[in-house]
Amino acid sequence: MRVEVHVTLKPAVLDVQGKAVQGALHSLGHDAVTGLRQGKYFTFDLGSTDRAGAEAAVKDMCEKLLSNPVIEDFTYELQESA
Amino acid sequence: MRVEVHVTLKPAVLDVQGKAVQGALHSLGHDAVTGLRQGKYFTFDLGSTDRAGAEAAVKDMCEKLLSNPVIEDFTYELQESA
Amino acid sequence: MKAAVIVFPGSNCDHDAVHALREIFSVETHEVWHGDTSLPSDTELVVLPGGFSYGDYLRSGAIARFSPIMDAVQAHAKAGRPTLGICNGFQVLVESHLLPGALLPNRGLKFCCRVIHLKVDGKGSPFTADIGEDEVMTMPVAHHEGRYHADEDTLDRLEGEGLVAFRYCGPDGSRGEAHNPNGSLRDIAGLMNPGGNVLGLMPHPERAVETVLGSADGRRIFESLLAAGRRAA
Amino acid sequence: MSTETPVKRPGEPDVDLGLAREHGMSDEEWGLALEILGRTPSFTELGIFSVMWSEHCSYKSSRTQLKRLPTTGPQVVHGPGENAGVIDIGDGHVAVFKMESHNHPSQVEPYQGAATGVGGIMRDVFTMGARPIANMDCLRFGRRENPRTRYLVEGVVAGVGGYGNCMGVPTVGGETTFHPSYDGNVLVNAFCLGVAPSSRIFLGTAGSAGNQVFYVGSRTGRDGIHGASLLASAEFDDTTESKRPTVQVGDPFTEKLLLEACLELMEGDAIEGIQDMGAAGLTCSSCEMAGRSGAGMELDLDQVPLREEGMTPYEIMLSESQERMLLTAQPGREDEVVAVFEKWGLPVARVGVVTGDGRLVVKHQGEVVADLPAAELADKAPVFDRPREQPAELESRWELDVEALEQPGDLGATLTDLLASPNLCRASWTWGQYDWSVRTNTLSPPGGDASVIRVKETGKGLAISADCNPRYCFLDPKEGARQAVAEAARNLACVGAKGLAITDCMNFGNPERPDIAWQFAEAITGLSEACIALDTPVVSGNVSFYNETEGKAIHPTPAIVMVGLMDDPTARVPSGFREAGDRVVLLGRDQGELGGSEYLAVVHDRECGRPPRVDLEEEARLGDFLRSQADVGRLRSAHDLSEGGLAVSLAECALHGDDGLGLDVELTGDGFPQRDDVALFSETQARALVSVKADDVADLLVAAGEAGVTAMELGSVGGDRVTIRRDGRSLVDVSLADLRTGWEGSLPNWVEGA
Ligand SMILES: Nc1ncnc2c1ncn2[C@@H]1O[C@H](COP(=O)(O)OP(=O)(O)O)[C@@H](O)[C@H]1O
Ligand SMILES: [Mg+2]
Repeated sequence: MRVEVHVTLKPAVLDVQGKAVQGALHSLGHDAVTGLRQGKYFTFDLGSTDRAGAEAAVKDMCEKLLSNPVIEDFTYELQESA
Repeated sequence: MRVEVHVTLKPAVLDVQGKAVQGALHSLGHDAVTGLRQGKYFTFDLGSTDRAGAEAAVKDMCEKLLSNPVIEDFTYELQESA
Repeated sequence: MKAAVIVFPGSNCDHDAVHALREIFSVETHEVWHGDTSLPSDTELVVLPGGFSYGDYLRSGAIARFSPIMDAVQAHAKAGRPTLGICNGFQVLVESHLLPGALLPNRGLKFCCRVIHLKVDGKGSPFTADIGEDEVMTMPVAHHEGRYHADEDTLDRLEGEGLVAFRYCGPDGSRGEAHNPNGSLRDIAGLMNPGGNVLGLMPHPERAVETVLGSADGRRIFESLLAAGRRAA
Repeated sequence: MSTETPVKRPGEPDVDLGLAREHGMSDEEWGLALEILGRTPSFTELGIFSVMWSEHCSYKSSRTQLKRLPTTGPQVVHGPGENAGVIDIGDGHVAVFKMESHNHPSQVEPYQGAATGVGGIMRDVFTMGARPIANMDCLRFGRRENPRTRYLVEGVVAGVGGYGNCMGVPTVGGETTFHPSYDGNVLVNAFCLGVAPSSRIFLGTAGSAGNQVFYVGSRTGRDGIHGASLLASAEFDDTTESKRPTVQVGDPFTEKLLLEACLELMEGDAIEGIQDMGAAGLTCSSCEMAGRSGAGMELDLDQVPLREEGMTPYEIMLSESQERMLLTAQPGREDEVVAVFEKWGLPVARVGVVTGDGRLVVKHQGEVVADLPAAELADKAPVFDRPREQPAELESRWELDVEALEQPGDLGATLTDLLASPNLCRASWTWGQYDWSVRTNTLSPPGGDASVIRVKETGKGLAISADCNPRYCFLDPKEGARQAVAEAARNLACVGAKGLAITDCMNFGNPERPDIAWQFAEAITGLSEACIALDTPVVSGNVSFYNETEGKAIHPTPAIVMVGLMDDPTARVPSGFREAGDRVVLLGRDQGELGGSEYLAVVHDRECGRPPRVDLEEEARLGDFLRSQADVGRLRSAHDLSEGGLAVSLAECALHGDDGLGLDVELTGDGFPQRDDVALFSETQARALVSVKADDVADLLVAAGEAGVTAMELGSVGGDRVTIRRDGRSLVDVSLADLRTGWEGSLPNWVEGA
């Protein structure tokens, strides 16, 4: 099972990095960029092929470690490995 | 236009952070996790609706700022805003 | 000698570089705002100081590279004039492609502030000409992204051309993982360009210019440069 | 005076007693609010009342006690009441400093909680026109065995470093301690010290009518609405989770710009008054600025730079977004203000005007949403003299039968264990993540008795030390508070400095409980006594109540930082031994006090007895003597005795630095307690170890005699072992390397071990 996790700051939480990156893009002439947010992206393999079990495991990882539930949200996707 | 960019370390570059996260997942009991890599994830809006123009702009942003070609690869996706 | 210390938003060792140059070495030193587009006329040395330009957000040095003053810095460097990047300044040099490779988060994934030892290496440069091969220098490092990375071919080429300017070592000059604070490949602490006029290093020589601060070894780099300037004049 | 009744906005709830209670207001407070207004408050007004009268902002439970602290002296320029305390350090300069807690936010989100705590305290200092030159952090965590502790330690330390490092302000010292009473409630107390020319101190006053009010710094978002103020005003329970969305995120980069922009603008005279927006944000800063000057203020919230859409006036007034300031400028100076902040790329907006009617009037979309008397809001908060009672079990805690304790067979092993214990081990894992050398003023890296910072502007030095032993304070809050001040003064004396003043951070449980109120009052008494005796008035401070988890309070923790002056900071005395052959001399006399000691806790797992008694006169004598000997250049090293007593202190002198130097000493005669363990580990105060050249011993002993300080030559420096004998018998004989392994490895191995 191939797993992709996206962790993003909750919408109301100030994204200091995103703010700086957007500012830099503007000064490079890309003024049209708005609402930029920066998040984290994890990819990994999970041996198991039992989808339900894998999903429960990934959810647990996201809640406990990959995201900080106080300020972040997460989404994940599972794919059978090729 | 809604844009999503993924920036990941090139496979040859040691991902210390990814390694540490994977180690932590193992110690939480998720031993089946392998090959974990951590990357960056950006989302933003681009006013323009001209797809070719938008794509050129995003490519420029990725090459110049969002990624460092010495160590990182990037991918992007554009979506018409709803 | 006339020096310019570039002040980026978030630079925080600019004061220290200015203090060292002005007070310790009596060098006429100008603070140059990142938004300016030219250096003071006859600037001989440009210093890109340490700190957290643009908060070190995204990647250290990545945003500062696009500051308006950087065109002038590039021109200065490419004209063969001394350009010194310390810590964040090294990161800016690397992001600007004035030096090859990249600086990644430390091996320990933590900010690391400690006193380290280093030795010169390489083919010699105005910054290192007067420093003996066996001299072990002591000075602080203070950074989160100091792990030098380049692919193997580049590393071989850098070593082959003698462009590794400084390496981490132990108090006795020996090399080993314990002496390398950040996991830098091949213990690289500092790097120069083929002309030897552009130097980037992670340790802070400007914080080691008075014995009362624990070490005055950083003076060796500045003194070497000043002597080279006098020789050239 | 004409006042307007705000209209109810669409979507706002009805304001009544029930809603006031939900805002944490008591029935009396609600009554008082009605009386002050002569009508029912609007929703925004209710929000303003509730935060202004929260414990955090109003100090309603502590004010009467705090008044008892000594706060004046010739050295004091501004005592408590301003953003930070200000003392004269000569040569036309002042030191500006304060300590503040960020406990609850750090418990909820350790990185951001600690980071924003550090950010907040630095703003307090540069608001006054001072450039921050040093930070300290006093950290207290629960037991290492607690599964959450490691996460908290990593997050808090990274957060402290993350913010201070980015600001380019060195973090030069602090405390890292562990105790079960902090298991559900960490303490993060952040200290900042700044320096300014005496002629250029800025106060948080609005000035006179007609002045323009500016908002500068980060945009306002929905961060921390009811965050610091309410979090810090109620204890933790299972609903803590639901308070989570209020976490503020720090942006040290923006604060660095704010620092530089403020200092640049302060070089001119455009600014009339300035106040940072900390807890309770715009509300607190505007009320206080208007209140202090006796003027009023009118704010137009439509001008406030916002980060999010659709924010209500209630949210804008209560937001605790970080890195913001409110300042006033004389009319006609607007352009100067705007130019400087624009240069630094910061939002700047004129958001109002100072009025003469004493009212805080807040407008939004053309309507008045709040119209309140500013001074009353700031000062008329209800004040409680909470009922106090000595805890019934206190005297039983004092019981300690030393004779019944089993003495360890191998005292060398005991010393090794103690040095590797959580509260005595080396904290270099912590400060290794802090940039302690930036600004090139740190004359001694962290790890010594006191940190010495050079002041480039004057050539003099400032020495600072943070201290508090919560175990002593639990067993006797008054004596514990006296001890904190005494130890800080002693630490300063060891480097050769004289304390000038202190700042405090009073961390306690729920003050509505009589035993906690008693602890608080006792601690205030202890601080007062010690500060008077040692001539170190309290110039700033902070109170953090409700540090409880499920009804269990933390140990009383009156943390203090003392700031002292050194004429020649380059002559500072190090705490570690310097050279083999130097002689070791013990100053002070052991009274055989094991109560509340680290030895008792670590080796015998007991927390009982009377804590060591503090003789303030003796402390003063010892301090004077240490300084006199430092002044004549006789001291090669000096280190005080504190937790762990003589043996631990000896070992620390030997281990200090990366190489270290062993020692060989002998305890002889009847100057030591009978039992060997007591002689080694008693924590009697007013003691220090110095090393001097062999030739200087005689002079030192004579001088000590003249000064009325007990002094005894113990042995010599050298070798690679720590050897302590007693009347010919060997008590301890351990290799430095073995001691170092535990002392240095303890913290990192625990944090980073799997
Ligand atoms: N969190 C911390 N940050 C910086 N320095 C620290 C921290 N914790 C401890 N230290 C440093 O470690 C040394 C020992 O601390 P401590 O045992 O509390 O000292 P003392 O007993 O002399 O008051 C001091 O120099 C102190 O400043
Ligand atoms: Mg001490």
